Amino acid sequence: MSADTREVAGGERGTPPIEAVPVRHPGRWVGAAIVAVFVAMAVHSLLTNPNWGWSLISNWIFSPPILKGVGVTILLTILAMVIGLVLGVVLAIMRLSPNPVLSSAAWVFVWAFRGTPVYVQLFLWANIIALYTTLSLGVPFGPELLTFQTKTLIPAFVAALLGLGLNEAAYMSEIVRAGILSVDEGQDEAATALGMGRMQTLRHIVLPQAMRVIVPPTGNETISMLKTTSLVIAIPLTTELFFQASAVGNRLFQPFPMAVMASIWYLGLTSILMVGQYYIERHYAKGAMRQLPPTPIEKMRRRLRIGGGDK
Amino acid sequence: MSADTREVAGGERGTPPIEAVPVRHPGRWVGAAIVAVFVAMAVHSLLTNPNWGWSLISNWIFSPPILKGVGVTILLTILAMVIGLVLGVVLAIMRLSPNPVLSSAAWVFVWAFRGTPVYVQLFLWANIIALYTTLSLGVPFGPELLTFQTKTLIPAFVAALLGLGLNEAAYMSEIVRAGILSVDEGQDEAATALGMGRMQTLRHIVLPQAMRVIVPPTGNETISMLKTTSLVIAIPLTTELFFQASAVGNRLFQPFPMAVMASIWYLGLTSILMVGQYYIERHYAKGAMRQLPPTPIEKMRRRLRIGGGDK
Amino acid sequence: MTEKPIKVLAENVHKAFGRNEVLRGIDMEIRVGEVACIVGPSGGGKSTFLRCINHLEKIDAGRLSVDGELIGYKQRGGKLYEMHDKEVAEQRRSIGMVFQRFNLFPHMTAAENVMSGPVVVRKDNKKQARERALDLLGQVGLGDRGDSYPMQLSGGQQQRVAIARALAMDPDLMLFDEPTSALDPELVGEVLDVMRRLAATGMTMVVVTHEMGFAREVGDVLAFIDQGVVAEIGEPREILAQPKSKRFQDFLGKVL
Amino acid sequence: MTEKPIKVLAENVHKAFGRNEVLRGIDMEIRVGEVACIVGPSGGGKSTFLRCINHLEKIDAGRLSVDGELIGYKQRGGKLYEMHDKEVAEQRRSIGMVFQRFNLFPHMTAAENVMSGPVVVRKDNKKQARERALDLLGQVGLGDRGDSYPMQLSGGQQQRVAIARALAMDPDLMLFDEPTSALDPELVGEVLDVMRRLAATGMTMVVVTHEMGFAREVGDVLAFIDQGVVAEIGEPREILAQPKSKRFQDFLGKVL
Amino acid sequence: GGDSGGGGASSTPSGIPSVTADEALAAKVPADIKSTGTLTFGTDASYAPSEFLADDGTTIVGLDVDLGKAIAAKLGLQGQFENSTFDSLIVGVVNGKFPAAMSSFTINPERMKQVNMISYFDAGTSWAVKQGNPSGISVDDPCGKTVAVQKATVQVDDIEARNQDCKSAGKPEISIQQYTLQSDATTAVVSGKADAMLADSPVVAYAIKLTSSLEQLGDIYDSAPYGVVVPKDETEFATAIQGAINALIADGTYQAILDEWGVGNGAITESQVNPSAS
Ligand SMILES: Nc1ncnc2c1ncn2[C@@H]1O[C@H](COP(=O)(O)OP(=O)(O)OP(=O)(O)O)[C@@H](O)[C@H]1O
Ligand SMILES: Nc1ncnc2c1ncn2[C@@H]1O[C@H](COP(=O)(O)OP(=O)(O)OP(=O)(O)O)[C@@H](O)[C@H]1O
Ligand SMILES: [Mg+2]
Ligand SMILES: [Mg+2]
Repeated sequence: MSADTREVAGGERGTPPIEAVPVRHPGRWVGAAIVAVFVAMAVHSLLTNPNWGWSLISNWIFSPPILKGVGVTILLTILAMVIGLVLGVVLAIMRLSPNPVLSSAAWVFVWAFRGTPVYVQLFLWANIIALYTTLSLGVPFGPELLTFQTKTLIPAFVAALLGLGLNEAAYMSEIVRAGILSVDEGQDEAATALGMGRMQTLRHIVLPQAMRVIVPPTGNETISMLKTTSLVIAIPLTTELFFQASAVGNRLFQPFPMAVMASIWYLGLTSILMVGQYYIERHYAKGAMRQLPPTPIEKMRRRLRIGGGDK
Repeated sequence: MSADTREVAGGERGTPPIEAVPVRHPGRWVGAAIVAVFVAMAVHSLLTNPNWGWSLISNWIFSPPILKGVGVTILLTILAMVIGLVLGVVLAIMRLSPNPVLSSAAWVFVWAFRGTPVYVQLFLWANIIALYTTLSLGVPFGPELLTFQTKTLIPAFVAALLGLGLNEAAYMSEIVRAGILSVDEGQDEAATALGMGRMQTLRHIVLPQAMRVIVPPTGNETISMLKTTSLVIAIPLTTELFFQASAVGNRLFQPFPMAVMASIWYLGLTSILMVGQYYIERHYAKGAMRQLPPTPIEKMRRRLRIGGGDK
Repeated sequence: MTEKPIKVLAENVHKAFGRNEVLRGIDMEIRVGEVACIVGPSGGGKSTFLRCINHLEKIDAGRLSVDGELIGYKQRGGKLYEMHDKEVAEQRRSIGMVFQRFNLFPHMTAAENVMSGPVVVRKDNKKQARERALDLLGQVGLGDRGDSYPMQLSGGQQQRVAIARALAMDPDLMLFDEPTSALDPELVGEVLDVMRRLAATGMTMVVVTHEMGFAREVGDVLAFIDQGVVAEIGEPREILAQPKSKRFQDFLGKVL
Repeated sequence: MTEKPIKVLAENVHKAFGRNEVLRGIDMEIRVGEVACIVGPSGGGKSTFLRCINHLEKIDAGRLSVDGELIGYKQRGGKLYEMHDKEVAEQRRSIGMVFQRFNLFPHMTAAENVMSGPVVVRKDNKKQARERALDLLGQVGLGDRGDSYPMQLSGGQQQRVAIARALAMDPDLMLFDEPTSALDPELVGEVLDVMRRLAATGMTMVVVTHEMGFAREVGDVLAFIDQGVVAEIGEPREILAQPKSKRFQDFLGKVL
Repeated sequence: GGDSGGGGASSTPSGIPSVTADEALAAKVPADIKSTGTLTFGTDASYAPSEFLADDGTTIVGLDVDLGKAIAAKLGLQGQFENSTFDSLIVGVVNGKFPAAMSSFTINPERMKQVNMISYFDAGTSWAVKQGNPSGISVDDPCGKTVAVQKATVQVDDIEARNQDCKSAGKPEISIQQYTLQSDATTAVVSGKADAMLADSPVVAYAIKLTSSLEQLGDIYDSAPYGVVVPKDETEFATAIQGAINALIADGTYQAILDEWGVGNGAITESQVNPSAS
């Protein structure tokens, strides 16, 4: 910034701008040095340590099985999020329903699914089969009307979707509920006074406004879902990215480089999503504040202007 | 509420309160009925389907290996959170440091650890041994001054701690950073004007106030950490709850009931934490608003008073 | 002005929130075409009474009817039946309400706000509804702001849109809850003008307000509600000239 | 009042934020024991100048010294060296600052607020620091509120605590940035009284304010800062009586 | 890993004669191992009866454990087993994480490219299904059925090959469930999650012995030796271990251990380093 300051200050009465020798921060630079050493070591080994097997990685990173794995991972993420979103909205509405049966059922669902590890849930879904070798639809206690072979009904992929989707639904329902509750009650009153029913109010007035609160966390959920898909090994669903990568790794007796390769894929995908997320959040913040909030960097800068003028 | 209303209304001029036949909501009750049927089916099978193996569960739920597993899970959770918290604060401060080396190093750390699945990270930690048979401390590119045998350096439990702790640190640093940035800049200015240095300001003025923003999400992190510990099978760390449960399950060829048993443990533990969490949040809300916010239930009620007076 | 039929009839209306008795026996009758102004100290129950008239609140005891029809209840034989939400909504259609805090829908333009009732509730055809909306906005002096969002409008403009929105359902009764008390002084006038014109069209109006000037000039009836009862009621000029009750005198002392 | 040594000397001080030139050559000298009042339109640069005096902002050009010592820089030979944060902090100790928005530490009681400087910065013994704090609170008329938290205090009380907090570091120069403009009118007086008494003790003070009365009565110098320069400066009564520049006349027209 | 071992299996078998060190062999042990006095084997304790966790959920027991300890004893060392995932074992040895590994490694060329393998037991692959083979699967035609195997075992290649045949024969594909742990695979069949599993013959035999609900399908095939795994460059150490095994065979300890675990029929007559035949 000193650049334009100079010119600016120079403008008036041609005052010479202050040319001062900048202050040294030895302590800080020691810290930096230490970090730098670590970074250097990391880079050094990255480049020199053969075990990283960069050549392997570059050979395999775009190989068919891996690309297929990436595809499955993305597909799982999308489908699971869709299930989670739809079911989440339903649960949120049930939760807010005046009907005690509905609301408490929703509460229990959310409680149970948020209270247990998704890894365990996936395992359970895969084993539901052991429980109901034949899944029967019918009057409880009464005769079974329809029966399926669950083993054929619930193949790995479906089990994975169920596990991830239902778990996500529990979290999404909380997000949606928070969104609905965030809308000023005056809005319901106005809508009700116009003669709208509760569902009309929800659909036309409340939900659209709740979006501002719902969308940003949903973005974060998507990012973490992408990572959560790596847990479907609990089923086991073997077509997903990480399993494929480690399978290759086993065949080559090189599990590590292949895991690194998988990480690179995950990093790439999540990074893309994170960028999108950042702008989604800014967008919704804008809606709320008329004027954009400072980016993290700006905020940081402003804060540092204070620490005693180090720029 | 009609009870006290009656008495209240009865007070004046002895007006008879309105005795109306409450309205029926067939639609809503159909929904409720459906839910009820599902619940009934679930309960029914819970009680009748032998595969749930309740007797098994009750035999094993307090057995030594399981209890040991619970212990390890809790221990892991606590230690990993401590690591995450401490390192998270350091990272947050680095991130806010004016020194570009420090802040960007912190940024990269957070980016990398938030961008990859913790399951994969655990796997990598377990296999880092394969990479650095001997971990060498020394001048990069220069001679190795000190060397450890990583094999002796990283046993499963430590690897698990590293994996969970470092991953958590990435998330905690974001939380802490948000907390720091949430404190009004006027506070730094005042402190600076009194002659405090940046670290003094941070320690005595900013962090204590940031706690309000930091503590509640930290509670949530603890809850999810408790569940994340189930992933240390990637290492494998075999003493943890879910692994022990499924080990028993395999020994008895009854994986499902044992997984259910594990879930019961997780549910119990997380429920306790959730209750704590609920009050932490109310407490901090109180600090902020002088007057407690309505509990979710209250809020729900109020909202429902509007849908057209169904109580 | 006695021969007009009764529009709103409140008999001994009671309402309590938990242990807090807000309405303790309100009696009032408002005839078709009248403008009834309600004044009173904060917390006296004015808003609550207004909200009972379109069943946003459920009364605990007494009778409250519009056009001779009980609000929220059906009488069959000697028995009262709660109305179904749909029927209550039905009743509300013909009652417009304007709030202190406007409560416009922020995600809709002014025109969309005005259309929302007809389109969503009455399932009117969008195009016609929009024409009607712009027409109504014209009547409240905002013909050109149909596409502005609420946050782009001043408080006064927002409140006028809110009035247009209420009118869009063609109500024959309008309820106003302190429509001007959230406005900067210089904006109060424009809203009162609109209300004045509306009154002139013969609309029946119940107006909770602190604008004594408006009450005196436009009101046919002025009711002073305090501690949940109608403490004083009558022709505005008269009762403002010589308030009988002590409470009313004190109140006027404060506000005038 | 000419013979007193110079306390604050600003020579052609420039400061810009990005492209926004805020200070474009401020010249001012304030002598020991003087009360200098600064007035001017919003955005004129008053706060920025004040913040430069204790190096909360870094000046771009010109010279700014307190007690003949450059602020934020050391001169060795012909060369200027930036000061280390620690040294700047050192300089700030002897300069107290009071903010428009008080900026009390909400997590500390009034007494802890006042102690914070001495204890954290000067490492004073806690017990003595507390006694001193209560003593200072007594001087600003809050001897009994030592254990109240800021949010339990009125704006006026908070601002007085803020003044006590600044005094706790035993400054010999006090900077006030519109200390009363965030206060309800009835609370302004109590704060001005404290400042008046402080001035009487011979403290050198720079006060940005809109309180012309205070300026006229207590000020030894009155500077009118507009568009980043001192447009007019002099003995308050004189220049308020016959303002020379058009800008100052207009400004006075608005505020008086 | 979970273990398919029932009650008594956990306690170390009693019928095993105590082993005395052989100085000549001990001399060949690499110095760094000798100095520590203990020989640590990496293993995946999910493979009963070869290696699995006892009921306490922590102690590793099994055929390989007893043999390994006996071998160590012959070399004048303390035998010790450390749990790890199966797929990380060979890499662990290659990179020196473990000086050796015993985890029912079937000797095959790919593995021998990476490490030295010293044969100590003969095992084949065999299949198991639910009693009465309800899903009517057969070893030669598993097409369209669900089959469980452990990740990274030779059986994975086996079943994938069969799946290829199914495809080329235009039959429905096999749905292959790859589990991290063998015990999960076994459990999958018992619980009906899979129609059949294939694993090393002793494992299948042991699983069938433990649970009445399983039966063997077809015969043992692809008979091949198990091998102790040591780094490629440790040829001397490899011969030392070979010597130890042969000594154990000679003094009868070997047979005693095998019988103790009910797999005597898999005994070999002489141990070899990197046997070509496989
Ligand atoms: N939804 C509610 N739940 C509980 N108490 C309520 C509710 N609405 C109003 N009250 C209480 O009823 C009393 C009367 O409220 P009301 O708003 O009718 O007074 P008001 O005459 O409109 O006052 P104001 O002039 O301030 O609007 C108040 O004490 C208020 O606290
Ligand atoms: N930290 C900053 N970053 C960027 N611009 C700033 C900053 N602080 C002040 N400014 C700008 O500098 C100009 C002068 O601000 P300053 O606060 O000094 O004016 P002022 O005379 O104090 O006005 P007021 O009476 O409203 O306090 C304004 O245009 C303001 O936008
Ligand atoms: Mg009201
Ligand atoms: Mg200012």
